[in-house]
Amino acid sequence: MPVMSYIQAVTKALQEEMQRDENVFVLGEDVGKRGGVFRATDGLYDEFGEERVIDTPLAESAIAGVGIGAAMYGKRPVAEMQFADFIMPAVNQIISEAAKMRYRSNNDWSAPMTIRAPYGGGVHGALYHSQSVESVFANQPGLKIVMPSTPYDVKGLLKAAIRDDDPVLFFEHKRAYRLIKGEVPEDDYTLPIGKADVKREGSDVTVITYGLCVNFALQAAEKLAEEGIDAHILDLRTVYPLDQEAIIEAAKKTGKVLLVTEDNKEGSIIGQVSAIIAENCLFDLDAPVQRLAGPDVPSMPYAPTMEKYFMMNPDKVEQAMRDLAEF
Amino acid sequence: MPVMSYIQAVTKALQEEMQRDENVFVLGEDVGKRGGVFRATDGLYDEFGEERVIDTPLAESAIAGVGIGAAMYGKRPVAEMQFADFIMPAVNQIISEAAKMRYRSNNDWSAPMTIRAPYGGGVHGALYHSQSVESVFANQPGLKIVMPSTPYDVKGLLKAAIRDDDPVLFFEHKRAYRLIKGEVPEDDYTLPIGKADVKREGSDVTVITYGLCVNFALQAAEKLAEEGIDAHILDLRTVYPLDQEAIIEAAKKTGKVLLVTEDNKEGSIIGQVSAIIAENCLFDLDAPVQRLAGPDVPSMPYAPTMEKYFMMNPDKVEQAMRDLAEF
Amino acid sequence: MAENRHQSLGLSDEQVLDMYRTMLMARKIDERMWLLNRSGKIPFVISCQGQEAAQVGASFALDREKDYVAPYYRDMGVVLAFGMTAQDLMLSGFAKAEDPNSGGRQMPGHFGQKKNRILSGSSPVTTQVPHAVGVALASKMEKKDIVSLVTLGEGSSNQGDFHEGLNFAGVHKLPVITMVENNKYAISVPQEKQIASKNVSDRAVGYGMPGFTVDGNDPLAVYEAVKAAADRARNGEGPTLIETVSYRLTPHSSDDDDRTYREREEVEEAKKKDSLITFKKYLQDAGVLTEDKEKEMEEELTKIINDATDYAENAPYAEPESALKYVYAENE
Amino acid sequence: MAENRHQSLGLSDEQVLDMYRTMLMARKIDERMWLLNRSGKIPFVISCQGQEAAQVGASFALDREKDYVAPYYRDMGVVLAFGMTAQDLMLSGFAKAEDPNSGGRQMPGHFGQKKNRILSGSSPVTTQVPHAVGVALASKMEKKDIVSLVTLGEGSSNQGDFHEGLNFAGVHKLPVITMVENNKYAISVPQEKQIASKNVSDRAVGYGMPGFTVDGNDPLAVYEAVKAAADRARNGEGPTLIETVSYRLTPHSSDDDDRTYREREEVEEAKKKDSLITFKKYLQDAGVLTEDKEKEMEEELTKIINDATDYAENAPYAEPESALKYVYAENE
Ligand SMILES: Cc1ncc(C[n+]2csc(CCOP(=O)(O)OP(=O)(O)O)c2C)c(N)n1
Ligand SMILES: Cc1ncc(C[n+]2csc(CCOP(=O)(O)OP(=O)(O)O)c2C)c(N)n1
Ligand SMILES: [Mg+2]
Ligand SMILES: [Mg+2]
Repeated sequence: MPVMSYIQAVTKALQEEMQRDENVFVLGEDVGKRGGVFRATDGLYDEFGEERVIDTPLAESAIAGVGIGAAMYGKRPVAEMQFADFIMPAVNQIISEAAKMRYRSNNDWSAPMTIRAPYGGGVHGALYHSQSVESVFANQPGLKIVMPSTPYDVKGLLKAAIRDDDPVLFFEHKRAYRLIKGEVPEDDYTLPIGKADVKREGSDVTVITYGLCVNFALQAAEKLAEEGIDAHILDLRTVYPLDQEAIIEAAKKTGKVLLVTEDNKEGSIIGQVSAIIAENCLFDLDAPVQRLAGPDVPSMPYAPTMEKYFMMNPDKVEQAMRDLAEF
Repeated sequence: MPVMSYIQAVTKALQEEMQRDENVFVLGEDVGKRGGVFRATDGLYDEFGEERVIDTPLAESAIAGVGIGAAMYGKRPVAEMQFADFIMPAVNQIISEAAKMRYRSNNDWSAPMTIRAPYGGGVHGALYHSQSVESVFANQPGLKIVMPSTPYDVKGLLKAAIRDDDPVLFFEHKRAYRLIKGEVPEDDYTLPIGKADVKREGSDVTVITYGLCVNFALQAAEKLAEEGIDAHILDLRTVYPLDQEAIIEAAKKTGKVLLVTEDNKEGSIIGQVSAIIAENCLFDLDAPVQRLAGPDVPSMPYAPTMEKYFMMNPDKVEQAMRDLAEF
Repeated sequence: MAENRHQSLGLSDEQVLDMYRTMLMARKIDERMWLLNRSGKIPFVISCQGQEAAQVGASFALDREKDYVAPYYRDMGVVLAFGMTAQDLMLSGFAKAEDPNSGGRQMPGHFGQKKNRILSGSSPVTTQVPHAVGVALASKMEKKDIVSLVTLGEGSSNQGDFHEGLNFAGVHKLPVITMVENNKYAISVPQEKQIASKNVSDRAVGYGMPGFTVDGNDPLAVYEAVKAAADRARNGEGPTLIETVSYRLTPHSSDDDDRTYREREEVEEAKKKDSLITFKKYLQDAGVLTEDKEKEMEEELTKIINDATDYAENAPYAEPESALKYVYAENE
Repeated sequence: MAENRHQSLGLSDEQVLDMYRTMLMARKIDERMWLLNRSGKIPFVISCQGQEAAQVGASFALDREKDYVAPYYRDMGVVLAFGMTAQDLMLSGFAKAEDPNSGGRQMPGHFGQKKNRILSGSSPVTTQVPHAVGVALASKMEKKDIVSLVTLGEGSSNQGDFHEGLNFAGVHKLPVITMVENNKYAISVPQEKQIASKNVSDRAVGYGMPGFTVDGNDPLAVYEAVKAAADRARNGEGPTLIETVSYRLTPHSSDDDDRTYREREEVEEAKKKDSLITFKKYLQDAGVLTEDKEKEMEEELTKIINDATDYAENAPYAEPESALKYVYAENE
């Protein structure tokens, strides 16, 4: 099986879906000739032409809104927001329009569109090229939000997103793009949206997380295994709507739960995960549900001292896991 | 003490603040000559003139953004979003700009602006005139979100919001506007933003909620008192950032916690409240933390059958309180 | 006999009669809705009154078998022309389960019907502009000669989505027609407090497209402008912005009281130019609308609307639990 | 001796020399930043190169003691003219605690300094437009004769905030000048794929304000246009849109590789019009810039920039925990 980087898996999924279905097309800023500022759409312009790999004007609400219109017509647009931070001008189109299209029309119309965006920090991107924005949207029925952790998951989930009959936000961790590599099958597979995935079986502490942090948790788990601490790691994969069943099962498995996100603490996805556990697993818990997250400040600063202070890393996760195991 | 309606308290607070500080001004759609579509700014145009009660063009991002600019200059703008549902085009200005102004400029600049908007359902407003939108913003450090439940709180908190040195979102329940009446002192008082308020002392079950639902919980508590169930009711008042201390204290008080919101369940404010309890009160709980919320569908439908099915009411709260008391 | 303008536009007598009938139908349904609202039977009305000529003139200039429309809440004339029925509209007014727009989920005026290529609309204004551009993009990609028409109010033309949508259409030379129905008010705010330019159509040049301002009370003038725009669009010549100027004859909606912000004289003055009067006169003068025909039409429409009202009033609401349906595709 | 254009604009020899010095300072700091970036000392640069004439010409046309600016990330020329120092800018490049823009929290190019009335900027483009309008609104409310200037790129003029901000300014006749620095590219996307109109200034009419396109390589032309706009603004005649046309001489930023999307010849051609060359020549021809003065200036600036670089390089970073500060006002 070929080994590829996280971003190569993005490109591969896009390419395969565009080959498979001529309704699939890509639109966004600099996605054409330039192949994207991260090069996620590299090669697609040459292969599919400027009609299917569209360099749009610099206007995110139009990118989302034009995509919605094309999706209503029957197309399968894949829009790129150059950075997740710049999805904000498109919030009205995403929340008021895409998310509510099927419901408001009583199942007559739908908006099967994928919106990809690189999120996350640790790349000297400062306040506006580092944010995790999922919690802005993770309260809007009608939307699905996918945040993959590995190249294998990227390919399977992005293909599933493009084929999904409803709008999907697909957030890719920009630091994972070149950092995370893994085996990715050549063949055409999809992974189920809405399902979490156990990335490591264990019996002492449960870690529930998503995106790049899954990798941090796996690294921490390897180290802790040497100390005899056996971690169970659940990768949410889809952060909205959450896979309640898998969360409950994972929490019950060890009775000690650590929730990890790179986002700020208050208002983040892991608060919702905690609420599910508090509602369903109270009598199975041996320790309070712990949350490890970024501090409650607007975003990650540029200076390396402050960026490091904010950014999640394997050491922080390891320490929190050890503390919980010892509780 | 005069008795006034919830919306009269809004108008009174605005009027008093405009009289007190000439930097305070109002801007929004139809707020001037018309006095607002709900008449929240009734009389202000006549008293303060069109320079301080500005009918803006129909463009929410400009309303927020122009307000931010004026606030940076030293003004105290109070913007009205005609319905909370229509705040979405302004999300970029609110999240990327207002919320981050002080932090990004290292305390050099600030954006002391209040954004008012009527939210909530039960008024035949259908999908786009019924939403609770707080959870879109309740994950953005730099913002404060206030959602008052009574006319007394409205006046004290709106005045505090206008005087606050940071941006405040002030969501008023549109059904409460004329439904909820109460005593409001004539004098100039403010209430602290960031502090929850015990609206009823009790020992059997704790209800934590905010906005209109506080009134539902109080009604339910009166009925349940006759059955010998004594409810403790905490009004969050500020839903972001949450008053952790008050939440922990209220949860420990009875060990049985019911969280109530009119919003959808997944992703709502009460998930965050639950996470705080799960993290801090595990060994004080006698029952799982219960959440009573709207269903996870995009918004409240128009037809009365479906609207009623979605909308929170005193009976639903009462039933959930009783179930929990009997747990 | 008076000048026959419609023949020089290539419109037959039947066609202009059909236009008039559609305008009259819209007006009469609208009036009925107000009666139902004032008698407490339906909670909300938002009117087309004063804009029927623009709506119907534009729709008739399109190919109603294949073109798409993204109407806004006043466009009863557009959706009727595109195949929605009086019964459909009444079902929507009463919020009944059978309402084809939304199954009673949305307020009246929130149109949508896939089979007639009427894009589903929401309440936040102007979001439909990029949608219509997206349809036009898809049409161009598939090398179809489908055109899309999107409408909005003049106040709504100040939203960012107007700018972003029209510029996108201009850059990619897409077959989309944007029609701003300028009725002089956005709720209480008059045009001069909304828009700094003289005409909304002045904005077209900024998007590299032609812009026209036409009399919104004259269905033939609107027909002519939209027809030319549609021809250009099908020829690959790209988008057009059209502004139709008329007047909002009713309060903003059944929740509004317009006496607080505009003079009665102004409204009365505008009523003299009401297209239902002026176009009728034109048709009479042109010898197309005889007294008999008129009577027949009135009776026919009254019956249709009566039947539609009865049907809708007696139709069931959606089940409470059906509120849970269609958040996501059901095949999942 | 060649035509003396600056005197007819009311500019003294000292003033034009000061303009040139400011342009040169911007250029030299920018060049130093690239060196520092390429040698691994600073993580990111985004350039003013090619836009100095527009930035400095505009700034000098304002009252730098009281007017406000809302610059965008390329506006090193603007912020230098408004009082920011080389050291301030180097502290920002190195992300050090003393950086007056953000204390090292934001990337370089995210300007802001209250004491010099430079509004704090963010990364999402065009959000500063309504801010500048808000300042102008406040100025008008207080009956001050303060003007605000906001700048942005031509690509950014497609954002909704441009439309909403300019229309607001137009309706309320506010003293704000919007200057679009058209450098032909938005990252990789050329002007013709960004904007459907011929000139960005074509959009002015849609906002009821005058619009002008001027040579962005000519600081005197920009000065003249902005001066006239500022005079109108102070006279209560409202806002103006000005487009300055030049060329982005560098890649978009230090993370970009512009060879993937534009020809070297095009860049070389543009370099011939570089204002640092052409304006220098003008000053020489006009007898204002002598060889001695030039040498002196070069030396002075090099020393300033060397000192600033050393200072900034040796200055401390903010403490890690200081990341927690200033989320809200501290008095609370
Ligand atoms: C984004 C948004 N903001 C506010 C509203 C509330 N609102 C509904 S209609 C309207 C006025 C619209 O005026 P115009 O565009 O001129 O259309 P008209 O009603 O006059 O046909 C307003 C402010 C809305 N629906 N959407
Ligand atoms: C809302 C938003 N979307 C995308 C970006 C990413 N981005 C940064 S600069 C840029 C191009 C800007 O082009 P232009 O406005 O012409 O300014 P220039 O850089 O050419 O001076 C883009 C797309 C952004 N900063 N903000
Ligand atoms: Mg109007
Ligand atoms: Mg540019």
